[in-house]
Amino acid sequence: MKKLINSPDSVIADALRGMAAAHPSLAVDLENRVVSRAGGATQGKVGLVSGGGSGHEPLHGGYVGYGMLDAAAPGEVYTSPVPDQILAATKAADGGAGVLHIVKNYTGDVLNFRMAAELADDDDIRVVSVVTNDDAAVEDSTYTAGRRGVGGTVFVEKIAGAAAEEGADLDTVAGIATHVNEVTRSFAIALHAGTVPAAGKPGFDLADDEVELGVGIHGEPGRERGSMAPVHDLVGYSLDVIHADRPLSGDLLVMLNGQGGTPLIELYGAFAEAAAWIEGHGARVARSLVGNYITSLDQQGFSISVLALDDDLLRLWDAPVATPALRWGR
Amino acid sequence: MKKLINSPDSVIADALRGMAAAHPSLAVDLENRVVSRAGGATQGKVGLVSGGGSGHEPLHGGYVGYGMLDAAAPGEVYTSPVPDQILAATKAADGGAGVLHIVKNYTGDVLNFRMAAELADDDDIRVVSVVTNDDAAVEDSTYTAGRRGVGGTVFVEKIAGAAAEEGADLDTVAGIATHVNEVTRSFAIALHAGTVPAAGKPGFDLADDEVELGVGIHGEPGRERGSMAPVHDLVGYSLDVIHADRPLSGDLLVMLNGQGGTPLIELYGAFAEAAAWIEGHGARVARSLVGNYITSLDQQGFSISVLALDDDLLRLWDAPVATPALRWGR
Amino acid sequence: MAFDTATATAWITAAEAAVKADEARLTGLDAAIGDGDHGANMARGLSAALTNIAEKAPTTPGDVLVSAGRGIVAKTGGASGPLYGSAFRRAGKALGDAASVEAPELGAALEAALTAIKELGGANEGDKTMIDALAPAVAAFQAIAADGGPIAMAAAAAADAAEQGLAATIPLQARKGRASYLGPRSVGHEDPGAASTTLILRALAEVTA
Amino acid sequence: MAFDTATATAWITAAEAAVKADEARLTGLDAAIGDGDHGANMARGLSAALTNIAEKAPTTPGDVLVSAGRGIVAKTGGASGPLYGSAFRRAGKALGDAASVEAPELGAALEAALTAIKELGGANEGDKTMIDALAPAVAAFQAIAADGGPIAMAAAAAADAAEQGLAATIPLQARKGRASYLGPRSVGHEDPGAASTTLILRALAEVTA
Ligand SMILES: Nc1ncnc2c1ncn2[C@@H]1O[C@H](COP(=O)(O)OP(=O)(O)O)[C@@H](O)[C@H]1O
Ligand SMILES: Nc1ncnc2c1ncn2[C@@H]1O[C@H](COP(=O)(O)OP(=O)(O)O)[C@@H](O)[C@H]1O
Ligand SMILES: [Mg+2]
Ligand SMILES: [Mg+2]
Ligand SMILES: [Mg+2]
Ligand SMILES: [Mg+2]
Repeated sequence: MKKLINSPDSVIADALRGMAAAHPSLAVDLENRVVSRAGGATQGKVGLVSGGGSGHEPLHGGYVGYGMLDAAAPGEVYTSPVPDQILAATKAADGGAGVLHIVKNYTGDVLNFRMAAELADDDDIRVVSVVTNDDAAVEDSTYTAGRRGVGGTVFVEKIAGAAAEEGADLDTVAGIATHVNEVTRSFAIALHAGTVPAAGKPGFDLADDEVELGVGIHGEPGRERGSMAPVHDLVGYSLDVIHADRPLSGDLLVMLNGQGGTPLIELYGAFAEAAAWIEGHGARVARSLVGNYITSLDQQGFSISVLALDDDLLRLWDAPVATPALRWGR
Repeated sequence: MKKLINSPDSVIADALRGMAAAHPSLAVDLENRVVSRAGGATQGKVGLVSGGGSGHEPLHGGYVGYGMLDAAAPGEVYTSPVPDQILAATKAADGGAGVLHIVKNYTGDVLNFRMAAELADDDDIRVVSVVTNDDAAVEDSTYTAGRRGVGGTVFVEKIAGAAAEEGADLDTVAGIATHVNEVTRSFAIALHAGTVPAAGKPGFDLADDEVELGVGIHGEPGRERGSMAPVHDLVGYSLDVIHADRPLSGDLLVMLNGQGGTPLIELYGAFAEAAAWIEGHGARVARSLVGNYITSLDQQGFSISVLALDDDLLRLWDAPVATPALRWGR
Repeated sequence: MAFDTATATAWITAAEAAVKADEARLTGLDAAIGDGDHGANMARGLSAALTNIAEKAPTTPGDVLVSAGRGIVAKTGGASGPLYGSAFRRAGKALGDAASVEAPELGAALEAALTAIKELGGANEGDKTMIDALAPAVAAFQAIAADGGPIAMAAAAAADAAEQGLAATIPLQARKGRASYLGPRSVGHEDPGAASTTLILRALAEVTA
Repeated sequence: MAFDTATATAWITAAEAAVKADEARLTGLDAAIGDGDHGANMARGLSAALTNIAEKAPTTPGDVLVSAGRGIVAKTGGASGPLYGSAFRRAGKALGDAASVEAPELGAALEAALTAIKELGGANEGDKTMIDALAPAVAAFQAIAADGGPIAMAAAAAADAAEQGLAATIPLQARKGRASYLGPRSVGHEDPGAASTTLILRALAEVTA
């Protein structure tokens, strides 16, 4: 393993120092490991907090700023943050109108955020949690941990963030976040596993003719191993799974996301296939993102997230946003 | 080799289809391989054209838009575009006030752009060319091909683009572009070579304890092979080279750029080291970019580009820009 | 031998050492069906437990376990942080402020830990989690304690039962935690949390032997 | 044998075949000290030359070479596109509209090609470029032509000289093109452009033999 790091132990601390130096628009609390807006919480606005394991950059710290998150709590690589840390983020985001926790559905994230919400309650901060679980690769069932929260989390953060900026109250913002999660589906394929610094080797090994179908964002194996194929087929397979789970029609927001180690030129090639598939099925790409938005360190592969737009969602998506990783309109 | 492609031959065509589908703000001429602004050339404004081999995405197509380029001509992977193609881009960018060619200093790019400029002259389009050569890794000499144009090209495109948008005439825009190139230096280190789709294997092999020092952006070996070291040392080495070539002082624009395969969390860690080095040498990071801005496919490593700011350059850097890869202020 | 402040502290100390010694194995198990951080998580968590015990200087075995649990929750993250943290805290609370307890009380404390994990995580026996090691261990411990057996014997039986429970996770398909995302592909591997639970109970057996 | 339209066309056809057959080798040489695309560039360029010849259906050897050059410039890119493209175009122009030429005229055309490359790229002998194969080849060709030797003999000598020139690039440090960025590390390798020039001249020797 060769990594651009000082030591596996210092990766998060070093990255946070870097974020602090790079983005004057952010306040980075190195002690508590909280990234928040430099100006502090916006009084009277619902605060948005997200967090989870590190290694998914720009998620979540890169989405802190006007129109999106108020604070983020990055844990160790692929490990959810701890309750005290999430509490600190919640306090940094609290402008008196309550705080929304956006939590990806993993046992660790859910439990630590739940504990943090209880601590916040002790401090009289009203917290509502929305758990994202947009991964169509995982079979859903009440007997299991359910589906994972993956790429759709970016949509939730952007759209709920816009609603909060417009002045919606906590329950309304939470309702919108829940709705966004419900109308979003994602699917991912990996070509080569990423390497966790502390582990020192890739999370799984694949032969040159193999891919992992239906992976999450933590370098874990997928729901099955498949054969390497042209990008046309890999994208088609992904959209077939999504479409079977929630038929695609009308105007769509489509994210063709890289897992961190795939070059942008290939992501554009994959997006071309996605757009063609979608047009071919009578739906329409109304808005899109192509690039690295929710990654798995240096993993090679892609994910597709698709959201069914309506007028409200479109307006909130188009609303101004100014974060390190997503910015338009100001 | 596993790549998210249909075939090595279709990589550029597929990526251009993807860009067209993803960015309504762009007009993509699939036939001539030209990416330009959807609205066409701005009448009365100096047009900016750049281009070069593909594989460096988002450079150059991702920098087409308000405040930056008017058109880009992407060649085959790592191969400069051909004269007819550059001519087509030049025509797409021509708003009647002449066109600036921003050319990275490689024999192929220089020759093909020179031929295109001659063709444009036949069509009565006035072209001025600025050749970027900011790579401090290469010894400069009039007896050789000279230094390479690397990361500083992004600065040139942004700042000259802002000047053109302000209404500066062709000679003024060219003068600013030349000045930006002169006050910029870059240096890059690679940990693992990228893979050109047609070649099918990495451009060079490195052991786990080796790095290439002073690489360019085409997957070529560097000026020497060095030992793997903590990111603190690798960044320090790079800035030492840059500082020895052109002493760093005052307000700086600093780009900590990834080569395509290095995770963002590591780039932030590297930027922390760069910022500390710079502060330690009495200079100041006034503006920065951290991320993948000029890449080498999936190569792992980083480059640092540093520009000495003055009030004019700062104003032009801060001016609004709206391209797929660089956007603020609108 | 009774379970007092020194023994409780020795338990956490031994558990930390055992987890650190086997960190790579735990991580390997988690890499196969999870995200490859269980070794690091447990090492960080039990270090934090020791640090918190050193800081708080608890004077009862119950307080030792509460301090351990708080330290674990505060520093571990992941699924194992809240689960093990609550388990130790609730076990400590069950011991009350006794200066020293015997097998039946320690058995009840272990049962409280199991209940805490079940409540928080919503998992049950057979879901391929740490519960599959802990539940049979608690039963074995309590059976011996009910017969008037000493802590040493009960703890040894608990560790053995945990080990069998760990082995029994291999053919299971995970229904909770990260491994559940793998569906049928989670079959054929030991559950990492069951493995760390086994280490922790073996440490208890060793310090009480 | 004189150099006429058919021979000129056969030359480009044979050159294209030779480059395609050796594409991987050319790419390998370029990967070592450049960017690993010379094989693909030359294959694409000479294919374009053939396509353009087929389209233009030139009726003189000069026009064949001009068509080849235009095709190369239009489709190759890189350093080799303009350099080889100009070389063939200028060679073709040097032949004028003769229906067939002999060794002295063909020698002069090859010299025009060399001059074109030198003017455009600013390189000279010893800079470790295609010039290091072409310059001695032109000299060898012209020496035999000046003695009244036939094209076949002159072309064979040119190919041999190019081969020696190619070998002589190994110890050189590159001063032009991409390899120059490597500084001293460019020593110890054949120059890819010199290698493709050698292939092209060997093809000339074969079709005129
Ligand atoms: N809902 C649950 N109930 C009980 N134990 C669980 C639950 N979810 C996960 N676990 C346990 O946690 C272990 C994984 O812990 P760890 O790897 O540290 O956390 P994470 O899964 O967040 O990376 C699993 O092997 C399993 O034993
Ligand atoms: N200035 C120059 N003059 C003559 N030949 C050159 C010059 N620069 C490069 N070359 C030749 O071009 C070859 C490289 O061609 P190619 O790989 O196709 O282009 P690129 O370097 O743009 O990738 C070199 O091996 C060298 O022989
Ligand atoms: Mg984890
Ligand atoms: Mg090239
Ligand atoms: Mg884990
Ligand atoms: Mg080359």
